[in-house]
Amino acid sequence: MYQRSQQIQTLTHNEISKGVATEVFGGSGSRFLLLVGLIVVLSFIAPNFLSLNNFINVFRQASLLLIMSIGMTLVILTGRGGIDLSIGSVLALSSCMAASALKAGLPVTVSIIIGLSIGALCGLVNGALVTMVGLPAFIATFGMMQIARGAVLLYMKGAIIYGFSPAFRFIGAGHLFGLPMPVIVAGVLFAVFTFVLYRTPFGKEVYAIGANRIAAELSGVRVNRVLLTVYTISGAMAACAGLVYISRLNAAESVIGQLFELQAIAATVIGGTSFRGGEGGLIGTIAGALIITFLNNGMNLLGISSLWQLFVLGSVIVSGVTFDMYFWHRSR
Amino acid sequence: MGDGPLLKMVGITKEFPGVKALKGVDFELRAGEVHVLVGENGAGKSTLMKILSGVYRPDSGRILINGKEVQITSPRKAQESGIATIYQEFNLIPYLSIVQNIFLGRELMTNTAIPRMNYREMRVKAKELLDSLGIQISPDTLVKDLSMAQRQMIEVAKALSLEARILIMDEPTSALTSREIEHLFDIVRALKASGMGIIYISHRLEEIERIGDRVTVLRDGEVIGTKDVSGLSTEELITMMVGREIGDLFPRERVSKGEVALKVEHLSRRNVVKDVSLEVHYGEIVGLAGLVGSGRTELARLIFGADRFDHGEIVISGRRVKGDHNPSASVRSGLSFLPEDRKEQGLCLSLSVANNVILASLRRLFPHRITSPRREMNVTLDYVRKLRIAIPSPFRAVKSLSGGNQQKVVLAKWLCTQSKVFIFDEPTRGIDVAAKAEIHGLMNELAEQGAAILMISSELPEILGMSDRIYVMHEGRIVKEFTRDEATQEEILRYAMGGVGGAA
Amino acid sequence: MRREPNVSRVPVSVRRVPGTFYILIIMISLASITIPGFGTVSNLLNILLQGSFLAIVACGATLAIISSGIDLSVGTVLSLSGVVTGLALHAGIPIALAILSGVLTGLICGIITGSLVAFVGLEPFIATFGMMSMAQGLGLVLSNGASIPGFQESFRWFGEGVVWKVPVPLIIALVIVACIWWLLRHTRLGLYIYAIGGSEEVAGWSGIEVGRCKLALYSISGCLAGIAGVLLAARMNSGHPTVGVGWEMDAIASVVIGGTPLTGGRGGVIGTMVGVAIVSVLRNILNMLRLSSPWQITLIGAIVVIAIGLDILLRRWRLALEG
Amino acid sequence: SILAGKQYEIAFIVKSLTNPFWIDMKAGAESAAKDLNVKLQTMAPVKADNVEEQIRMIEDLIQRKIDAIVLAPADTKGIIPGIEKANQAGVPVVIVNTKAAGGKIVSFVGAENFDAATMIAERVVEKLNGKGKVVILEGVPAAQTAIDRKNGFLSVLKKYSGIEILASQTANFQRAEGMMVMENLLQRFPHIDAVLCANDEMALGALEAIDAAGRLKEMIVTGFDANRDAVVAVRDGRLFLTCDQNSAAQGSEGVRAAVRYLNGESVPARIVTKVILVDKTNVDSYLKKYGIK
Ligand SMILES: Nc1ncnc2c1ncn2[C@@H]1O[C@H](COP(=O)(O)OP(=O)(O)OP(=O)(O)O)[C@@H](O)[C@H]1O
Ligand SMILES: Nc1ncnc2c1ncn2[C@@H]1O[C@H](COP(=O)(O)OP(=O)(O)OP(=O)(O)O)[C@@H](O)[C@H]1O
Ligand SMILES: [Mg+2]
Ligand SMILES: [Mg+2]
Repeated sequence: MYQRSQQIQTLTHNEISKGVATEVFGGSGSRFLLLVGLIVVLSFIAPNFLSLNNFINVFRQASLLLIMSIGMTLVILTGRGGIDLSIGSVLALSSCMAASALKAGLPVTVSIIIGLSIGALCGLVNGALVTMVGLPAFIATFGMMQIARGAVLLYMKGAIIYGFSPAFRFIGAGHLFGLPMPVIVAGVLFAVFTFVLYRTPFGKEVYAIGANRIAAELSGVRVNRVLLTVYTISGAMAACAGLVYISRLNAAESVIGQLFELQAIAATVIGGTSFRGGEGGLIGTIAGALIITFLNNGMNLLGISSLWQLFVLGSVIVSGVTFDMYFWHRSR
Repeated sequence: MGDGPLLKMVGITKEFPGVKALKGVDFELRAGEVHVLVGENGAGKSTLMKILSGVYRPDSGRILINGKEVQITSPRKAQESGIATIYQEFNLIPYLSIVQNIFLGRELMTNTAIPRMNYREMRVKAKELLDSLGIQISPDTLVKDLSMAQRQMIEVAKALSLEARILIMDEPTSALTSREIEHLFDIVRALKASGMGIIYISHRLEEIERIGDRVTVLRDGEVIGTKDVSGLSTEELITMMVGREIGDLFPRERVSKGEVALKVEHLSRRNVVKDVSLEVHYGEIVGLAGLVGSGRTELARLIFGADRFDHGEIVISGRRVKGDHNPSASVRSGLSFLPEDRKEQGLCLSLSVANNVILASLRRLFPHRITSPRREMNVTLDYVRKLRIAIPSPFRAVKSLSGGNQQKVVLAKWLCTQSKVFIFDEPTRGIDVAAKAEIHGLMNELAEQGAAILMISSELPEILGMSDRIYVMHEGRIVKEFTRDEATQEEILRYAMGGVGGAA
Repeated sequence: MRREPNVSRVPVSVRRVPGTFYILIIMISLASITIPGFGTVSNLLNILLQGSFLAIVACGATLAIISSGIDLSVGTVLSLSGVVTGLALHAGIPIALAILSGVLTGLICGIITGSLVAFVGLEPFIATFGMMSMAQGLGLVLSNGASIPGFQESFRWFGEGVVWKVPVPLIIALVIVACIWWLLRHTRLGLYIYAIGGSEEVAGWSGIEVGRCKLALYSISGCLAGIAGVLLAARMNSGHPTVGVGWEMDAIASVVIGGTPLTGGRGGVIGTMVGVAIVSVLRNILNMLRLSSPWQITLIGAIVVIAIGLDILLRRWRLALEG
Repeated sequence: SILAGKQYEIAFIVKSLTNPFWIDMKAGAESAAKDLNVKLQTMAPVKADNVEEQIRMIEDLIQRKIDAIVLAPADTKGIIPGIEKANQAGVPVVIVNTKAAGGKIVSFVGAENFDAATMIAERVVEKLNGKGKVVILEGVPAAQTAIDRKNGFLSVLKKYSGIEILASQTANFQRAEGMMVMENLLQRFPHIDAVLCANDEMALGALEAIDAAGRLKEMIVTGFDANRDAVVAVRDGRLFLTCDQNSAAQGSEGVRAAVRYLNGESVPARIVTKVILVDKTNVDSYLKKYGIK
């Protein structure tokens, strides 16, 4: 037990690692237990659930959600109603533009860059509306959600771009070291942004802004710049998810990505990131995204009727998190 | 007054994860007395009081009021048991008006068929209350529009409106200047005479003998002793609190002053700051005195770039600041500003101590844009030791620290920037005597190393003890400049109250 | 950044008309000049009728948001209670009881989310997200995925009837809005909702029973969604399990457009009504212009952003002038 | 039109404008409108398949004093109050594609989704020789076409004892979801003989999943709507068949019916558009129609 008399003098390497680990895992570590619990239950009741193939399958399906949730987590971490409703539409817009660039015969890399830049640009506009105009994030990104969706509908006129070159298809449907590409893309992005969040000044500033925007500003943090960056990242992540998505689907259409924002928000929040800002983080988001995906997978495997699926999804999420709150957070 | 004690707390213990905040504390309060509770930062004073006011449940121990055991399970229960509390950290809701805040939880209702809130009556009562406290603000003002000191007075008003038998005051004067303190003390005396029992927590030891009847000293969650105030010397008290003697509280030494570090000319903003000119040299500590609302905080914010000014000019370290003056530019040009309101403006409460300490120095500490936990910890621990911040680990969230330790974290954040020019707004607010001496020592050191310091303080002894020069503000203007030797408490007050020259 | 001392008689939290009100006026005047048929009494009644349902639902959303929570379940709870009412009517239950069953369905959903938020301590987002899925799922299961059509005239009156030319849903909506306004302005619960939104901790310290207030407000929100669901079923002469899809977004958007920030603690129902009016008028105008849905989608986004952006910029400008 | 001395204004309300099926129908309607010199506006709910929004559109259009409405109801029964409103205002309504269960209408133009679905299912059963394991991908729950098509499938499949329905799950009419759900089902079932999808989009998504799992040879997949990509898939032998409801004809016939009515001519109460199953044998004409070589 700590006593005043034993003022801390130094920390050993171990103590630092432990401290960093608790900081990174934060309150969301227990959500992993929830995930594990879900997996255990499903492996008992769902046929063919417990197989390497199925797990790879689930990870592949979760990767899109994970990529989008990276951006969403950063945005929600900045607090004060920070939210990005536009990612579904931005995903559709940027991937359709990339697809039409591909169809127009542009090289794969150029098309990818086009897609990513459009996503980033949409994000930047969101950020500018939030910081410079001072719109609530909800309104700014709600507007972007509508505008980007409308734009892609008008641009595509309901048509579908179908059939991409093998080079482009590799991103979504290829394999590397026996792993599906989407999983690798999501893994790499995740690793990069976890590093950014926990080991760079930028990451610390994101947390500080979320925890107390005024204090952060008075500490010399360039709040607007950080927010701009965060929203831009969110847009770019949406575009990135979109590219993987259309590559996997081998088609691009204007309606993709509807309600993705809600899923990404759900993954983030179920992963323990709070709308209060400055609480939670990327690690929990993985758990959140996997929980949602495993649930859907399990319900398909169990052959639960379409009508019941939504009900099961909702009740499992609520009861799972309730359980978590009771047996984990309460006991502390 | 009454025979038995009004309140008895027996064997109270409370443990937070990793910290034993209270270890079997006994405490007693009589009707009609002011019982002062003192102790170092983190000794457990606020925790004890929060147990009494129902915010925390004790792990063990009993509470008796008038000899009857009571279970205080919620703040509501505490109110019903006749306990009113002025919390150390503010207990007001920014977007509600003063009236709404004062009566929150106990609104007066009309006796019409469909009862509704009787704002008319509440407003009248609130006005009376505010008048009796000498506060001239409309009761419909939103709390967010008040200054720290005004909020503190509203806290007092809120607690008084409860008409309780037991009043807890956790550092009620930490943001007040002498005039308000006088006023408050008058009220406390009146309450005391009416038979109320008052528990009074403060780090301003001179207040103890002026208002206290008995004093209990807490250290590391244990009661060191309870004494009558009369006949107790300050030295004795300090030894009880700290377990050792402390150095000079105001160790200011003269150093030769250098170039002009900060120069402000004809600075104005709206009606709050009017045509202010001042300068601070390297190696100099300049005090800024004034009454509540005299515009000192606003002036500091203008200089730092937190608010925009209408006219005038500011020169920091020889460079004139331009229109794009903002906090981040100020920080980068080596100006530090410690705000008076640590909770709202100073700290990221949910983040760790380490993250708060390094927040303003990220660019300096990690020029390659990659942080290193080891470096963070070393830097943080450096200041934790220097300022004697009582924490079990630098990973601990700041919100779990005691008020004084939180204040030290804010200080650490700014010391960590290694700036050359500092503006400290109430730097020792809520800090215990021992630590205060150390912080003063640190400020001295800074000045010796050539830093320029502009210090706003509502504690005149601090201003007098630490400053080389003193500016006095009244209603947004600087009305007087004193050198260290000219200044006396009376003179400063006279100018601060507008008694000379200014429009009184 | 801070503090213009504010001197006024009425508690400020509920008083202000949001700046978007003027935007609404501008929108309406422009439309009446340029679109034939827009400025007629019958069209205005038409808009008001269409907006009534959203208005009811948005009242609940306002309460949740002022308390710095959120209620995502209003849309699907609305669908669910429509389905329940439909089933009840088809089962031959008397109209009053059928209506009651629909409203009760909403109330129960609200009580469940409320308890999860208040006593389990779930984030409102998670609790109401879960309820959103559950209510949708339950609606689909109960209705077997198809709409439940054909009710008796006396029930349909609640959706279609008029009293002195005023549509019944509009009257009900006005009564509800007035009640919620009263609740926020004149009752303890209302004040406490603001207080909880301002600072939950402080509200607790002041002796407010935060949990009970939250339970109450989510119950009210659920109950209102139930009422809207019943009325909508009456209007459509069918209970439809997916009719409320996306209403939560419209409701939240109306609240935010009306000047209640998602961070809670201030704002009010009058503002929300301005938001509802903007959304409804905008839809009506776009339909009248017979724009195809992609254009509608785009313009809704653009106009909302421009309108609120303008409001903010104008306010900033005015502040600078006054200074 | 010319007779009446003024140009008719007609609104065409469909269920959504984000799907090739409706885009085709819109094109058909627009070409008819051009022939007849009618001012036509095509509209769709912002939230696809939302019947309540369709009702609001009708109300708003009545205020605008439109001449006639051609309408594809998102819900057979839910749309009735909207039609009744139009009836009261004296605005004639022509229904296309999906039936309306009430209200006075000029005519219904369309095929029967239910019947088309039975035709598909019959062909599948025939191909499987009455024996096999079948998966159904349903459309948006509670959408009328989704219900009709699913019931059509079931009405046939249930008749054969050799047919086992492994699963019937929704993929919301969307390609991506079709892929995702199919991926999961492929994990679950080691052998599947046929996948019946309630539209082409889901079928194409499912095909991607099946292809990726290397199980294309094992099963047949059917779609619905004969959109461009599906036709290509039929050509390539990936998709077993799809069906053409001739959506463009539904659109144009709908508009023609409305104009004839406005001109005071008589209009039959039921105009049936033919359903054609598209498979290897007749795919060429569709390839030509879409201009695919
Ligand atoms: N919510 C909490 N969680 C964890 N630890 C806490 C919490 N509240 C207080 N503590 C710890 O309990 C101890 C006593 O704190 P307390 O606030 O009572 O001190 P104090 O005597 O009021 O100090 P100060 O004079 O600085 O206000 C401190 O070590 C503090 O860190
Ligand atoms: N938060 C606020 N909102 C509105 N007005 C304020 C606020 N704070 C201060 N004021 C007003 O601005 C003027 C200057 O206040 P300022 O805070 O700068 O004074 P101060 O000398 O620092 O006093 P204090 O001891 O109250 O901090 C006063 O008229 C005061 O009433
Ligand atoms: Mg304390
Ligand atoms: Mg001040």
